[in-house]
Amino acid sequence: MSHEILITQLLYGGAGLLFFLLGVWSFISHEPLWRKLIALNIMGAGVFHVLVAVAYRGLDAPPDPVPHALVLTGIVVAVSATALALAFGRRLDREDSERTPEVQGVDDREDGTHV
Amino acid sequence: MKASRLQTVLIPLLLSAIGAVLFWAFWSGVTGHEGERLAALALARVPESGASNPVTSVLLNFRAYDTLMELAVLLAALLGIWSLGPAAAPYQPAALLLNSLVSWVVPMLIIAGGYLLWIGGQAPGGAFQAGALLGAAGVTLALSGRPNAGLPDESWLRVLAALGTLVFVLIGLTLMFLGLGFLTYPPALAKALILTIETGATLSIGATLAAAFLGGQPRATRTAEP
Amino acid sequence: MFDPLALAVALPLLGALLVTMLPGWSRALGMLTALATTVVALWLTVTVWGGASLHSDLGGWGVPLGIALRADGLAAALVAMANLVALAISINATGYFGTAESSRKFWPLWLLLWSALNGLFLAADLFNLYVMLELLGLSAAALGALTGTREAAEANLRYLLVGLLGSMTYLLGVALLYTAYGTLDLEQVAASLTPGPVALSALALMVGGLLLKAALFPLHFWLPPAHANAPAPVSAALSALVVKAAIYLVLRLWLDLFDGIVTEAAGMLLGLLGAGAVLWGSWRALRAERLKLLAAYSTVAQVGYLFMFLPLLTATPDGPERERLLTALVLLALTHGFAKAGFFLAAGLVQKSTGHDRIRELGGAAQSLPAATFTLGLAGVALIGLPPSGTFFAKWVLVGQAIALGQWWWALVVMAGTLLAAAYVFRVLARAFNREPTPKCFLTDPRTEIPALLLAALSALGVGLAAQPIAVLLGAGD
Amino acid sequence: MNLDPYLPLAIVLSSALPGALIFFLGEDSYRLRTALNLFGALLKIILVGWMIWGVFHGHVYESRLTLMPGLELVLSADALSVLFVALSTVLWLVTTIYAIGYLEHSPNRSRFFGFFSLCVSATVGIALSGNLMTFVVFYEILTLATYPLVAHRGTPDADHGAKVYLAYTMSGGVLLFVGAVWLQTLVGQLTFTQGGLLGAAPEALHGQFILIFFLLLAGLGVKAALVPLHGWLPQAMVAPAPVSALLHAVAVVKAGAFGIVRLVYDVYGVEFADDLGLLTVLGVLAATTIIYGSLKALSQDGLKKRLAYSTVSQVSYIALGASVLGPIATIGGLVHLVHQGIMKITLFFCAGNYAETLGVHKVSEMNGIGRRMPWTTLAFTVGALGMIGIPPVAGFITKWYLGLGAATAGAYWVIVVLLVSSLLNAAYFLPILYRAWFRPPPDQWPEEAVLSKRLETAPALLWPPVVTALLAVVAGLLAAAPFSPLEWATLIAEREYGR
Amino acid sequence: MSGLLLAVVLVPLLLAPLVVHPAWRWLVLIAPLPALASLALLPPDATLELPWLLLGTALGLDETTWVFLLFTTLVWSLAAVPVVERLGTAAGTGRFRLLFLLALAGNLWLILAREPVGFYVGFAIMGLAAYGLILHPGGLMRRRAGRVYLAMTLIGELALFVALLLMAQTQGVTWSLPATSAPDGTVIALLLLGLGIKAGLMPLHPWLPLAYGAAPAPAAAVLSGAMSKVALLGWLRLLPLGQVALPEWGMLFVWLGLVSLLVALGVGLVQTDPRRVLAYSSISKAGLFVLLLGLLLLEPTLTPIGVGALTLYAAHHALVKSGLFLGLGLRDLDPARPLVRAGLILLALALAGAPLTSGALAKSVAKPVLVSPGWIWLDLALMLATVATMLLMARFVWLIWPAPGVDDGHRGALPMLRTSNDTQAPVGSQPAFPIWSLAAWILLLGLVAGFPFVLGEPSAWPTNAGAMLIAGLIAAPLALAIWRRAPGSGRRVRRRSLGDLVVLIEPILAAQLWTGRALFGRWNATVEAARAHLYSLGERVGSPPPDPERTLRAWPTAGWLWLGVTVLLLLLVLVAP
Repeated sequence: MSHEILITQLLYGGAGLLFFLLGVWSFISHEPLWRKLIALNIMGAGVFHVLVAVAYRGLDAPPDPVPHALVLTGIVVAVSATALALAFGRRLDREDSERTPEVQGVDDREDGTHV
Repeated sequence: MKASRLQTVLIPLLLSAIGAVLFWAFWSGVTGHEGERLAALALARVPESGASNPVTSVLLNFRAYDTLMELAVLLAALLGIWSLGPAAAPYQPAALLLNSLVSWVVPMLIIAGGYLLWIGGQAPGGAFQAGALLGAAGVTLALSGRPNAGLPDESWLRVLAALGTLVFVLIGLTLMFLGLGFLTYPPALAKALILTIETGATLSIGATLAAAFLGGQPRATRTAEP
Repeated sequence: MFDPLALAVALPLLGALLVTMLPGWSRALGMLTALATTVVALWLTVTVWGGASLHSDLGGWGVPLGIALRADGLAAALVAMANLVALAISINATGYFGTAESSRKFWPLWLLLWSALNGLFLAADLFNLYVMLELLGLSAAALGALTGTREAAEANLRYLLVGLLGSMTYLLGVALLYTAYGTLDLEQVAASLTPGPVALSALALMVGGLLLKAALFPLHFWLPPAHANAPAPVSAALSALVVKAAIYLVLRLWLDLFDGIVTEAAGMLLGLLGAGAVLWGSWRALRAERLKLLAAYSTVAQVGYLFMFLPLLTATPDGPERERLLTALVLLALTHGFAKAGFFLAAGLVQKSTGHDRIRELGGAAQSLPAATFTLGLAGVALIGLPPSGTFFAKWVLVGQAIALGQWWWALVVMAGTLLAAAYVFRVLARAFNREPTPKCFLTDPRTEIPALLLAALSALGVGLAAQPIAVLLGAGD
Repeated sequence: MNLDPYLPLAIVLSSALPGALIFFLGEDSYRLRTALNLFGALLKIILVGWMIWGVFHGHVYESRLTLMPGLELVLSADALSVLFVALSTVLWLVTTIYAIGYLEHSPNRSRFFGFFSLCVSATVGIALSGNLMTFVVFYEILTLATYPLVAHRGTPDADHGAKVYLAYTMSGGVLLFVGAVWLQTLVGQLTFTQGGLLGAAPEALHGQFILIFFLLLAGLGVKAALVPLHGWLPQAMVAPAPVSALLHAVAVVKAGAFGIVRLVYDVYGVEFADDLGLLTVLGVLAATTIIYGSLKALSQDGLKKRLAYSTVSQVSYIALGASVLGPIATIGGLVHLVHQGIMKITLFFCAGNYAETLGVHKVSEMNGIGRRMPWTTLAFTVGALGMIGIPPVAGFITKWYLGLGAATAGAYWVIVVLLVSSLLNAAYFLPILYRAWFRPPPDQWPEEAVLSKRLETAPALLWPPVVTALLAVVAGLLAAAPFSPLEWATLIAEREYGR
Repeated sequence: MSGLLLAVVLVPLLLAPLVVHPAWRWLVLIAPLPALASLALLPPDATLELPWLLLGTALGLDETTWVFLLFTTLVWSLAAVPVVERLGTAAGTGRFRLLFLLALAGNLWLILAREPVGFYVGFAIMGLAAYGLILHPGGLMRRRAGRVYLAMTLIGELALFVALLLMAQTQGVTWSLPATSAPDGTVIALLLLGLGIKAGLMPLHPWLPLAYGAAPAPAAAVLSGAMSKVALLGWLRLLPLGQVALPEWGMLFVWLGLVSLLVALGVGLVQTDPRRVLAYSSISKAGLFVLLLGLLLLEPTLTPIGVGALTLYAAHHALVKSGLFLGLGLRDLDPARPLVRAGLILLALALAGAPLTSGALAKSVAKPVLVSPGWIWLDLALMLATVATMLLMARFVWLIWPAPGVDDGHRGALPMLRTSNDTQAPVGSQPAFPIWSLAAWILLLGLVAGFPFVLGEPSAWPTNAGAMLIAGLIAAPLALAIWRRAPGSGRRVRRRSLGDLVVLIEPILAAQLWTGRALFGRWNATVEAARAHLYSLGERVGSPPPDPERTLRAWPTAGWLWLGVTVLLLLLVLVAP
């Protein structure tokens, strides 16, 4: 394992971990639903960065395909989860709009109540 | 509800502790490991997998089960969205400029998708990227005012959405009944099987993404929603 | 020629797809798939019970590269329970989701959840477990929202978010393990795992994530609203199976993967959280206003009991005692699965026939639905841990081992838990003794009551007395 | 294919299965339900008779189900268990007949008889249990089966009484559970062996043994209604008469007393328990219960309440017998297990008759009841005299043996206790008899119901108390006969002390 | 043949339920017949072993039991005649006959019993059944007498029970009577207490005058004649007469006997009701028996003569006392009948021990034992007692002799069979004079009269002549004075007569009961209050507080809780061993 591969993997993977931590911090401390979903996706991106970083085998050698496949699957799963969560958010919005029609909430919190 | 002062201090503190341990672990994980992880093994066996692109061979052959389940997750998400209520109101019909742009872009996307699907076997591409493009086409159609984003009505849409996974499972089961074992492609047929699975997957992924964008139960008829 | 492991996952998936495509036939196809899958699952359990554990490499590529499915004793027992409960829920669902509209929404998601469950119990690959967890989380959240009320949507959204947070953390743990050990298969990782920062942080992340999904005490906040507002068969599945799957994963990691790394102090932490869960869950169940909320909090308590086994398991060296403890743990898990499913189905019937499930005004219904009340009673017996239910013998072994190891405080928690459980179960059952006119016949709605009654009877009588074959199953498994 | 291993199991199931079936019967399938009930009772008596014959000839019956290595459910028949099984089986048949008559037009009978049979199979299970774990298993099933019986009427105070009953018995059950598990971890499998099995344990464990004894005693004491834990018994008097008859004469209360006997003789061993000084504690507890129960009974106007407190004091005779070292006192304790059952069930049947036929619930309303219902009151008199210990009736035999045992063991304070309690018994029973026989009847009874043309009340209500009263006199008169309870108790005591 | 012994006990028991029906009441007469038959047919030492009955019962005869059985059966059968004839078909008489036969069975079982359990069983059945006899027609005064009788009998029974227990301690569960080993102090004390109550010894006597005063004539006859002699039989059986000398116990017995003998006579003299006079004479006779027993304990060699004397004396006293009570019963029906009055006088004389009567014979037989210690003061006391008894009998005759013209004022209070104040007694016309009971009574008179001549040799006849003379000298002038000044003044009835110790005890008992109830009541109240509070606590807890989980559900709190758990997990796995 040449020194150069090690450095890139460490650098890139470290960034991924940082993303993950930022994502968790944002997920926990921010109320609105869409901010939580973005935080989730950041966390996902972080983990996928780690995986891709680990897959790096130097500039010439082809990268390790297994983590790549994992990342692909992870992305699709993350997308479908986000889609479902957004649908839930929209449903709560529609529920509220029926009850309080005049206020068109833009950034409503995850449990649908308004800021 | 404003997080109390304690939490604003406590959460970062805890996270930094976890972060430190993670970095230390990652550092020791990466440095400590001398051998090639699964790369060598996977790359060595790509030729027998029926696809030259290693990622596709991993995705659709070595870890085909994962991909099957992933398609199921996509389907579950779609069904979940449908069960939450009717679709959103369609956008107001596009003006001339947008219409013409759409009439150019959508076919382009579809051709590009087809190309990606085909090239998947040799180079980076494959079902998911192609599906994404088809999905993008659907989204642009929806944005340009078409109520159900170029998708068929509900009964056919359900078939389309489930098609990819169905093809995958049926192939798996037939292989098992033939005695080879679930999802074990005979080397000769591997390439053809992968291709059929990929095409099925592309179609259903595209349809699913587009339907997901509509965000609800597809309208049975093409009534124009106010 | 027939690989039961693969079939157990593929059949429900196939069923789900067919039901999605032909919504008109959803109920018939659904029931057909349910029966077929249960037969396959029981066949799988019997083969494991007979010989050693089953193993099958999907795609024929061998373990590190391909994905393997494995069924040892523990997995086989849980698969058997899961599938029996799922069958009963399916029968009940044909009655509950009567309208074409609701059954069209229910069956595909339900069969997807079922295949995710089987996949999770049989998985032997870490990443595959992640995918199964996601499929399980998504379909459970979607099913939970089928009641259509605002509270249901809100609760299930929170459940979905909690699930995503948990599985994302779990995935990071898997990534770290892959970084360090380059393989994703459970057994290979376990073999090559050495105490160090990687193992430590992977343990913390994976188990931390799963604790969220398993709703252990401080992290149980999402469970009661989600389970109480879901439709009856779904809440039965949620409480009996979905939570059980997360706990099974924690166990699998704790006992197999991180066996060398785990310390007694860590076990003690989880045990204490479990004790907290028992006391807090039972106390809230006692104070709950509604029947299904009571059942949800009782699930929180029972999860606590399962986690109280961990400190004892870590502290007991390998040998007959550990074997007995494991059997007791499985016994408790199985009994709770059956009992809680039966309880929820009965509670659903009570809610459907009276329009509400406020315990205070339950009087009339409890008297006029003898079968439902009888089911609640039998399930209550299993929840409290009165003999001959499996819970009783499980608690006997738990307290015995606690005293043998000198950790006597677990006995106190078990005592308090049993008394509180008795209080909240009999609070409900007392409603059945009032001066309403006597019902003419025992069964009022067979399609709901017979599966519920069988489940509750199995939990109160069957599992406990069948401890011996379960011990053999577990013994044969590993 | 010898049937030995299945006999005890068959006996337990012979009432459980009909019970389970009865649950599902509709309310109006009266004939089928009675048939099932009686079939269960008769089958059980035949099986028990067969077993008694076998045990008498030294035959060993044992059904064993191993749940886990080191965790077994064992049903075995030794002399002591057969005594209790015989008692509960016979009295169950009588009580079933009585209950059928008593609950003639009341609601929820399927539910009642279902739980009624479960309750008896639990009692028989307790009697036949071969080790401490099986005992705890059936002990708690008994709690479960009896709760619905106490709450049967559905009135608010029935609900309250049932709640109190449940609170007491559940906490007792939990204490027993923890004590049994603790003991099992110290000593391993706890099969009941003649003469106890803790004697051989190392010295260091004795401290723990004493603690465990108190835990187990607390658990058993709830059902045996020892003083501080007896609160539930008078409250549970809200239950219909057959329930309070079966519960407070045979099933629940005896289970506790039987448990204490098993604990002292077959778990600790009486010499070992004496060395630890546990017997004196038990003796003091029993004595206080006897005196306290009788004192409380004095001031109760409700007939069933008075009988309840009298049960509280009477059951402690068994504990007293167990607490005095020496075979004769043991015989006294054991034989009282049977006698108290027969006499008390008679009293409760009569109380039930008075309530059902004349609506008389209070002692003050019982003037001249002897004239209106001579046979029932005659049975009541026999029961009452037996309770006081007047000779021809069985109670005297117990007092004679208890006193003699205490005298031979030199525990003279026990004799004083017996004396005081006999006087107190007389003080609260004789006024009732005086009122019944020597006072003129009121001109109009509270709720007089004509239940049968020829007899004073319905036949199913009348014959059970008369039969049990006869049994009490016969048990007293033929005490020395070969198959009498006294002979059987002597057999047990010899085996306990004989080795 | 020895089966007849069982029949003696069994027949009355079996007949008891039948005689309840008025038509079958004549069966009462048949009940004593098996006893008479066994006396005639069975050899004096016949025994019967029944191992299966009770705790292995053994029935048998010996010399003393033979005599006891004889006079008991005579008394019971003669008392049975008026029960059948006079009591007739009044309400409650069925119950009287039932209890009458039960008491008879108990008495016979007791006499025949050869082991303690049988003895105690007979004692208990007889004691309880007699309660019903005393209570017969009902009424406030009888109820009070019954209550006192029952309380004291129960105490007596329990004392006997404990005594037998302590004796059994040394000799195994059951042993044959008479007792072989010498019982220790406590046993003798308990026996004295238990049987003393039955006999009516002085400090334990309060129930006796009340009971004899209240009971109907046949019941009183049986109580005084047969049942009280049981105590003597018990003492003879259980005390170690003749085996060992117990000087200090002997002296205690002697003194108790003496006190009871003299004081009872004194109190008897001031009584105004003839039945109470007889009651006190019975108490004094009990004192005499105890005195004799004391002497036997002092001087064991005298036992054979002593036992013989005691048995004879008991027989004499039984017959005479029951005759007197029956006579009183007859007299109440028809005061003027001369034959009844003559008979009563004869019996009174016999009781007083006038020469040529059975009393004299009994006294002469007992003379050697009485003289044995040779104490002067004892002889003096005995002489005084004899004189006092004579006076008592004179008082009795005086009371039953109706003063001319004055209606017998106190009849109303007497427990007459047809008393008006009792609601359920039928107020029918005066029943025909019961011929049959008169005949039986006369038979009894003949027995008593013939008694001395049949048994005793002529030398015994003139005993007590001197004492008789003195008594006559004192009584004659006194009687004349009273008679002339205020005829009938001596006969007023005072309800609370002097001798009643019960008068003192009852208020104390009532006070005790009252304080006990008050104390107990307050304690009960506190317990109830505590329990109510406990359950209300339960209800209050029931109401749900605001949902504590709201805060838990907010994400920040849940978040840091989760992070906290993960960090703790990290630390514990990292740091801990």
